[in-house]
Amino acid sequence: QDKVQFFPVLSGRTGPVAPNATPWANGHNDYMKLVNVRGGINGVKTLVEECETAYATDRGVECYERLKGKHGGATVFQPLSTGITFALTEKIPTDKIPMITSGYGRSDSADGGIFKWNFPLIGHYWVAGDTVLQHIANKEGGWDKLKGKKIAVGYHDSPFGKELLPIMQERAAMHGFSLQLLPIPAPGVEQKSIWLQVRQQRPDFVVLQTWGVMTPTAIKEAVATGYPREKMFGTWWSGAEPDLKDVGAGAKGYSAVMMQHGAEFNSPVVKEILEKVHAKGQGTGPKEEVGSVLYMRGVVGAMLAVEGVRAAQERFGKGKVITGEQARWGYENLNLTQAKLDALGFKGVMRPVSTSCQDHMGSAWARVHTWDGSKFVWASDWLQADEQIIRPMVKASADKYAGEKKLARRAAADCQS
Amino acid sequence: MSSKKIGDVILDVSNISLSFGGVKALTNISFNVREHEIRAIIGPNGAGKSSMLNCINGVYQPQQGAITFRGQTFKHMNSRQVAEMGIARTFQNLALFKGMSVIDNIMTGRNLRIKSNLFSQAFRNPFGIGGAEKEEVKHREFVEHIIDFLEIQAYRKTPVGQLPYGLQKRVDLGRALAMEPQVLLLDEPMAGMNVEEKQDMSRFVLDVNDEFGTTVVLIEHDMGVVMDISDRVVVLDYGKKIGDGTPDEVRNNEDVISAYLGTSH
Amino acid sequence: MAFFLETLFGGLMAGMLYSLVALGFVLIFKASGVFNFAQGAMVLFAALAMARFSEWIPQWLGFESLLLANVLAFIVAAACMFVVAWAIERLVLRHLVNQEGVTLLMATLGITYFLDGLGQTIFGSEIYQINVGMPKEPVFLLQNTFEGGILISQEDIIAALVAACLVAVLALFFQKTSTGRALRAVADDHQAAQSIGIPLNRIWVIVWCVAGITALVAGIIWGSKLGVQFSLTTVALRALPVIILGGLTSVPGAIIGGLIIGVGEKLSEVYLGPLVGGGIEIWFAYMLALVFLLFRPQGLFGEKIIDRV
Amino acid sequence: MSAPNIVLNVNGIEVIYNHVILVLKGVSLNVPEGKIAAILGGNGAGKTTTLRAISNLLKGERGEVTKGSIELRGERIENLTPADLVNRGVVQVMEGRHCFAHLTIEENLLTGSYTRKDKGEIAANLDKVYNYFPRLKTRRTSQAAYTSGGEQQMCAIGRAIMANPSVVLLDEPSMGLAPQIVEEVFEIVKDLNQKEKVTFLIAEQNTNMALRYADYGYIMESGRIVMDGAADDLRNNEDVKEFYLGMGGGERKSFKDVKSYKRRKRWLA
Amino acid sequence: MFYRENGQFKTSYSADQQIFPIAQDRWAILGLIAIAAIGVPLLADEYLFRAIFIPFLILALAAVGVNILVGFCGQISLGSGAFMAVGAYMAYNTFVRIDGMPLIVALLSGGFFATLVGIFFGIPSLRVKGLYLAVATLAAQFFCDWAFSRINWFTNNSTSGSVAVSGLEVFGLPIQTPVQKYLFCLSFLVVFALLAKNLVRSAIGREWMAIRDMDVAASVIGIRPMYAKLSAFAVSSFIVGVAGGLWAFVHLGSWEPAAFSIDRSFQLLFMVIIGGMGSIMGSLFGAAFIVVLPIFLNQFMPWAGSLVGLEISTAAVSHTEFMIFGALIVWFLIVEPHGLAKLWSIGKQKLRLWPFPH
Ligand SMILES: Nc1ncnc2c1ncn2[C@@H]1O[C@H](COP(=O)(O)OP(=O)(O)OP(=O)(O)O)[C@@H](O)[C@H]1O
Ligand SMILES: Nc1ncnc2c1ncn2[C@@H]1O[C@H](COP(=O)(O)OP(=O)(O)OP(=O)(O)O)[C@@H](O)[C@H]1O
Ligand SMILES: [Mg+2]
Ligand SMILES: [Mg+2]
Repeated sequence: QDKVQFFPVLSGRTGPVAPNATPWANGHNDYMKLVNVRGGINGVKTLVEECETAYATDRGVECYERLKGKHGGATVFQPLSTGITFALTEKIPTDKIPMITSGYGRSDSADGGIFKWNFPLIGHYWVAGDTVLQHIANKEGGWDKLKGKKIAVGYHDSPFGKELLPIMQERAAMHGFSLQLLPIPAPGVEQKSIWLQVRQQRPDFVVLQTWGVMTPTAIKEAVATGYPREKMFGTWWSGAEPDLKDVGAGAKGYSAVMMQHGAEFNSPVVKEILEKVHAKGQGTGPKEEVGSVLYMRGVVGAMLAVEGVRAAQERFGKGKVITGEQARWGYENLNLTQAKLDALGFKGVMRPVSTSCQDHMGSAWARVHTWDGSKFVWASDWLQADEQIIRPMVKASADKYAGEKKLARRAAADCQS
Repeated sequence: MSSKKIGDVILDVSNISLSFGGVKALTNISFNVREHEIRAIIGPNGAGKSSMLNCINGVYQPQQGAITFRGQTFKHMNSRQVAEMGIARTFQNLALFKGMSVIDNIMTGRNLRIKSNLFSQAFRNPFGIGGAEKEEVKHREFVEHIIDFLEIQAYRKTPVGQLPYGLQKRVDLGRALAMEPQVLLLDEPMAGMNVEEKQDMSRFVLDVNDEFGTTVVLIEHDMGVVMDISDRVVVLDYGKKIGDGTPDEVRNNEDVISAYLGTSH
Repeated sequence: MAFFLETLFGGLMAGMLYSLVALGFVLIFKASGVFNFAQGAMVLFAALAMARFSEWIPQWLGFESLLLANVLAFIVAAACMFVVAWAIERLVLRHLVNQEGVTLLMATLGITYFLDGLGQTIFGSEIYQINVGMPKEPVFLLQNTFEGGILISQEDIIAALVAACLVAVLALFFQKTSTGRALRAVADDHQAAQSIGIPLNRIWVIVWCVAGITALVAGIIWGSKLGVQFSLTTVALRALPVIILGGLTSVPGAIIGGLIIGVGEKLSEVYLGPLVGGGIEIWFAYMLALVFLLFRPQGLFGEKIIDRV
Repeated sequence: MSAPNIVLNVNGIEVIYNHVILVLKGVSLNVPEGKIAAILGGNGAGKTTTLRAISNLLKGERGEVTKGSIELRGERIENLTPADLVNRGVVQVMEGRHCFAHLTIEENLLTGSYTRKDKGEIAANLDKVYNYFPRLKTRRTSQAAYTSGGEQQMCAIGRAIMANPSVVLLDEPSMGLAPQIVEEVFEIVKDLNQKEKVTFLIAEQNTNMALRYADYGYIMESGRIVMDGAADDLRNNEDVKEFYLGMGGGERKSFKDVKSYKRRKRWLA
Repeated sequence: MFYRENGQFKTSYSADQQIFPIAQDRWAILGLIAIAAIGVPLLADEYLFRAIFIPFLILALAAVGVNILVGFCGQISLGSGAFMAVGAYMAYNTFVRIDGMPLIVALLSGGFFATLVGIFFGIPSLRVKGLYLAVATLAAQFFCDWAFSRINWFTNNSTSGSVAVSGLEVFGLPIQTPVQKYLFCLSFLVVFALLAKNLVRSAIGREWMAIRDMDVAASVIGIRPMYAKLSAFAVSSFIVGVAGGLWAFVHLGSWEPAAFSIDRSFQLLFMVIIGGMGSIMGSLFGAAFIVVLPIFLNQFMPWAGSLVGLEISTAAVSHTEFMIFGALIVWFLIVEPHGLAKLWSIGKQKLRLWPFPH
């Protein structure tokens, strides 16, 4: 009997976000297969089992309950839904299972002092918001050029969308630009009135925090109302191939900030997956999708999940199956240097990640890419979210949460466990 | 027989007119009903008989005229007031509560008399706390009397929708009786029955009238029944009153014969 | 002023698109007394079929012409809708003759699930494209009168025209043919209709077919606007206030209702929305319909609800 | 008298509603071509159920024929749809009117001719119905739901005539009709029967009328046929007289004087 | 043979009016409650509790509420999700804004506010009927969806619009473990189902049913449509509101308006129709069907697939689950349009006749 490390997958292959959530799950699973081809995590094989949530919170909770005890216990959950993240945040401390929410979930959970089990590794919404504004400022020639400008924010009317707003408001106050908030009710197939408002107010820029069909619809409506795509910027959930493919040339000029990686068709890890997994007929999804933006996000998610386990093995025993509780330590003590990342095949895809007891994010880099009518091209250099601004926001929000829940900050001793 | 005392006018209908769009269902109808009598309304189909009951009942609001009940005059009343004053009725096209059992249907007739509120009903219990249970039992007893009286014991718990037509008519009557009305309006209670059943039904009507002194207003097409059991008859035709009097008077009224009875009677 | 006109126009166009979906509801309700919640699923199914076949057929047959692909795909998709209608009659409605409205409503919800599952199984759940050559770029009217002109989407205008034609044809069908009369009879009383020899089965296949074609047209227009994906089913929810406002049984009501709702929700969102934080259009549409209903419980053009004792 | 053709032959049918309620317990009857047969019996005897079984309208009531056979001119018809039956000339007038509430009286009548094509014939037929029921003509443009009970009954009968049937199943045609209309209805029945050779099977409570016009009668009680015979014979049967004609001892009893006790029916012994 | 009321003579109307007049039924139901309260906690595992039993109990409670409105009073409502939401958010506000607020009081106050909102949105029912009303109640659904995500007061100014509660306890006992939660919900369900049953078999219940079956006739015998309809809305939304509070507090712990979306309204309506309109028992059947079936299908299919050596992808499972679920709904309706409760009573009736039918 092989030793296996169980990675549950809460997938969203049906329902309103299926086009976007499917590549993520495919990437995640393909990378897990690749890890096994490479010999597992120090010999421990990875095992995935999916449970379909259709992006619905209650189904997500059921899936969590279903999977958490299976195959020797779940290592880590990645719910790929902010709603589910909120619900699971209440449950994981009792179950002692960590949760990775790369690029989504609760921004304040970057504060490991309060959120012991949450890991928004390598980015959360505030990083996305901050970097997209940086990019706009850079293009305009500095933050001072934004003064008096108007930025419209079209956002998914749910915790997912709203989580972006604090950073926008913070920056708006700092730099003297104004915000026009445009909540878009899910699933967002009818946005005419939103875009009429855009047309009326003529904001200088539009930032989209949308997900699923909401994104292409927004871009199409922009086309229909003649809003220039060059002035539209998405966050990293609103700028992948499924969002733009269907709009095609109409979306030319639309940009989105990327959580480090973008579409990485030429990266070593993608080549390795194609060669060692897909070529063997083991691929999860279609070949063409390998390397696309959301696929890569799945790959990166899986890599982080695996590397945490590897780190935990360093402490709890190499080649052993790690419990969720032990894995948590691994995620809290990640130290992925550039060399390590390059060795894993992420050269040019990612920058170093290093977490700590206080910092559960570990890296805040981003880049911006632009749609040229048929594919994405990089449009910016590496950007880093301004820790000076974000860290206090995270702390304040986490403290508020702790206050409501009557939680105490973790003691220094707890960080050693 | 005939020992019963007919009292004063209890219900007086004066100059009622009712029309629907262009259709004049009733024009200037007046008649009265005396306490304790059986008053029949007859007339060809579409004459406006049912509409007349609907006006008395507050289901329709006549455009003109007034209705006096026990000395109080109303331009029009709402159904609730009518029910509270003690006027009950049955319907031509069955209007039972199809999904409910016979007992429940008849129990609804008692609803006006039930005093316990929503909370005591919610917390009703066999231990007699709150009084809802006791009240329920009290009314249930009354209803059982009606059921016995109408001889439908065997169907107590059957959903009325499954009963044959004739029995449904009885339940309809039972529901009206449960209100202990002073005036009972019956809209073709014997339609769709054979002679035997009509005899039963006539007996019920007569018994109610005799024993409880209930005043009855009856619409019926069976002339045998009407002539036998009613004290006075109003005849309507095309919304107009064409005759009013004792059965014998009506039977010999030329207008009535040509409009309704035909020569064979 | 220009903006007001633009919003008004946008509302009218959006309303026309709602009407197209509403029409499917009305048809089936009018003709069989079934409140067909599956209309949304039928729109999705039809659109998926259209999108996929227009992609597959050229591959199978090896030709390039977009026009030919679309025509063939339309035919095949229409055939699919016919099969769906036939199956629904055979497997569902036939066994539910003379049942209450809620039961039938529930059955259509069952059908919704089935179609959603089936459609995605056969055709996949990604975003697909329908390209029938609708112009995407806007045009600007009255540019000399207003600065910037009034923006109008050409796509919407075409959609509105199609909707209008469809309605005209259907209205004629209901009013002028004896089949139309039979359809209305079935809606009133299944059993009585059967007793005088109206073949329920055939009638139902016919209406569901017509509703299926309407769904296909709606699916093509919405699909070419939005892309074809699961969320398309939710346009049905936008069409519901339209039908109760217009009246469940009225074909022209679906249009007028659509226009009122379209204009109402856009104006409210644009002018009232910002005051209260936005996102009010959906409930505003429902509230608007509700207010109308308080004055006319059967909707603006619906048949009077009859209850008599 | 030569034995006439049997159009309808019902053979020992059992009907169960809702899988549990057994209503007909082996009913057999037959209706000869060109005659009028009547089913008589009290409330709940199963008359309506028998007619529904013949016209195949049981399904909608969640009932089914579990035993026996029904034949129309020798052809088994249990599995035909009601529409097929109408095409073969069998039309039922349902108990309790069932007019199409939202359609006008005239539209109601016209739907009756759904199975027919010839416009001229239909128009002629419509005239015929209006002739039979002048009252309908005056109300032709009102929605059926807003007409009086009797008017609806006329409409239902007229609607059936519009299908130009050869066999009509009439369920309680006299219910709710004024006496002279009842008479007229039965005259119409006789008229159609004699002039157009339409066969009738009538379920009726109004025994008196029914036996006056019918050729043959079946008496039903609790789901069984308890007696049958030529109409004249039945009319002279003592029990029938007492229970169905209300004429105990030869004299019509006044409804006022009926006794509260009842004699046992002989056939229930 | 054994399931008979033979020999059980009722000597009083009170005895005849019991909820379960047949002795065997009474014992069966007591046994069932005993198993639910004692047996299940001993046997079931955590997954069953969290993923099946607790949601089942809460949704069954909500379905009881919806059934009062839809099944008993005949007012089809698609706004039940909204009333659940009101219950949840108002219970939350009472709970977090007032210090030391006991949990049960908070939940009941959620129910109370749901009642107010229910009555408000019930007012159109005085004019509007049937399907028109059904669609009109969606106004409540969408309005509440909007209000709870747009108006910050309801979420105690949480930036994300998502709220959470923790540290639940009743009379000093914590409601933490699955078993505790389960028993907590179970007692709510038993109590409310009993109260609801009492209502529907009393005068007010008859008023509701009368209005449902024939409103003109009802008003002629003196039932006020306004009182009957609004009281049905009130009672129904109270129960639904309490269920909403439980769903949020006990089942989810943290929630956003999407937890009470229109899908929830539909789901509740499903339960009522599939279970049996106008039957309290039916609500429980319906809830069991709707909660358990999809989960069962979802797990059964991969297992069945693996038996025949087929690996079924998650998406395919999910789509097939939709199809089977839809087909089963239709199939049940065809077999018995009046729902599982009716099927159950026919079963009992057959059992009563057994072994001598007819
Ligand atoms: N849909 C049904 N479901 C259950 N039982 C039914 C149904 N329809 C009729 N029955 C039962 O079948 C029996 C016969 O009913 P049927 O209507 O055939 O009688 P009938 O002779 O026509 O009576 P009536 O003269 O009152 O019309 C009755 O006892 C009735 O309760
Ligand atoms: N709500 C209504 N709307 C329109 N017309 C109506 C309405 N109610 C009754 N009528 C018309 O008024 C006239 C009288 O009807 P009504 O029902 O009172 O007759 P009736 O005397 O009871 O006849 P029957 O003996 O056939 O029951 C009829 O022509 C009917 O069509
Ligand atoms: Mg009448
Ligand atoms: Mg009958």
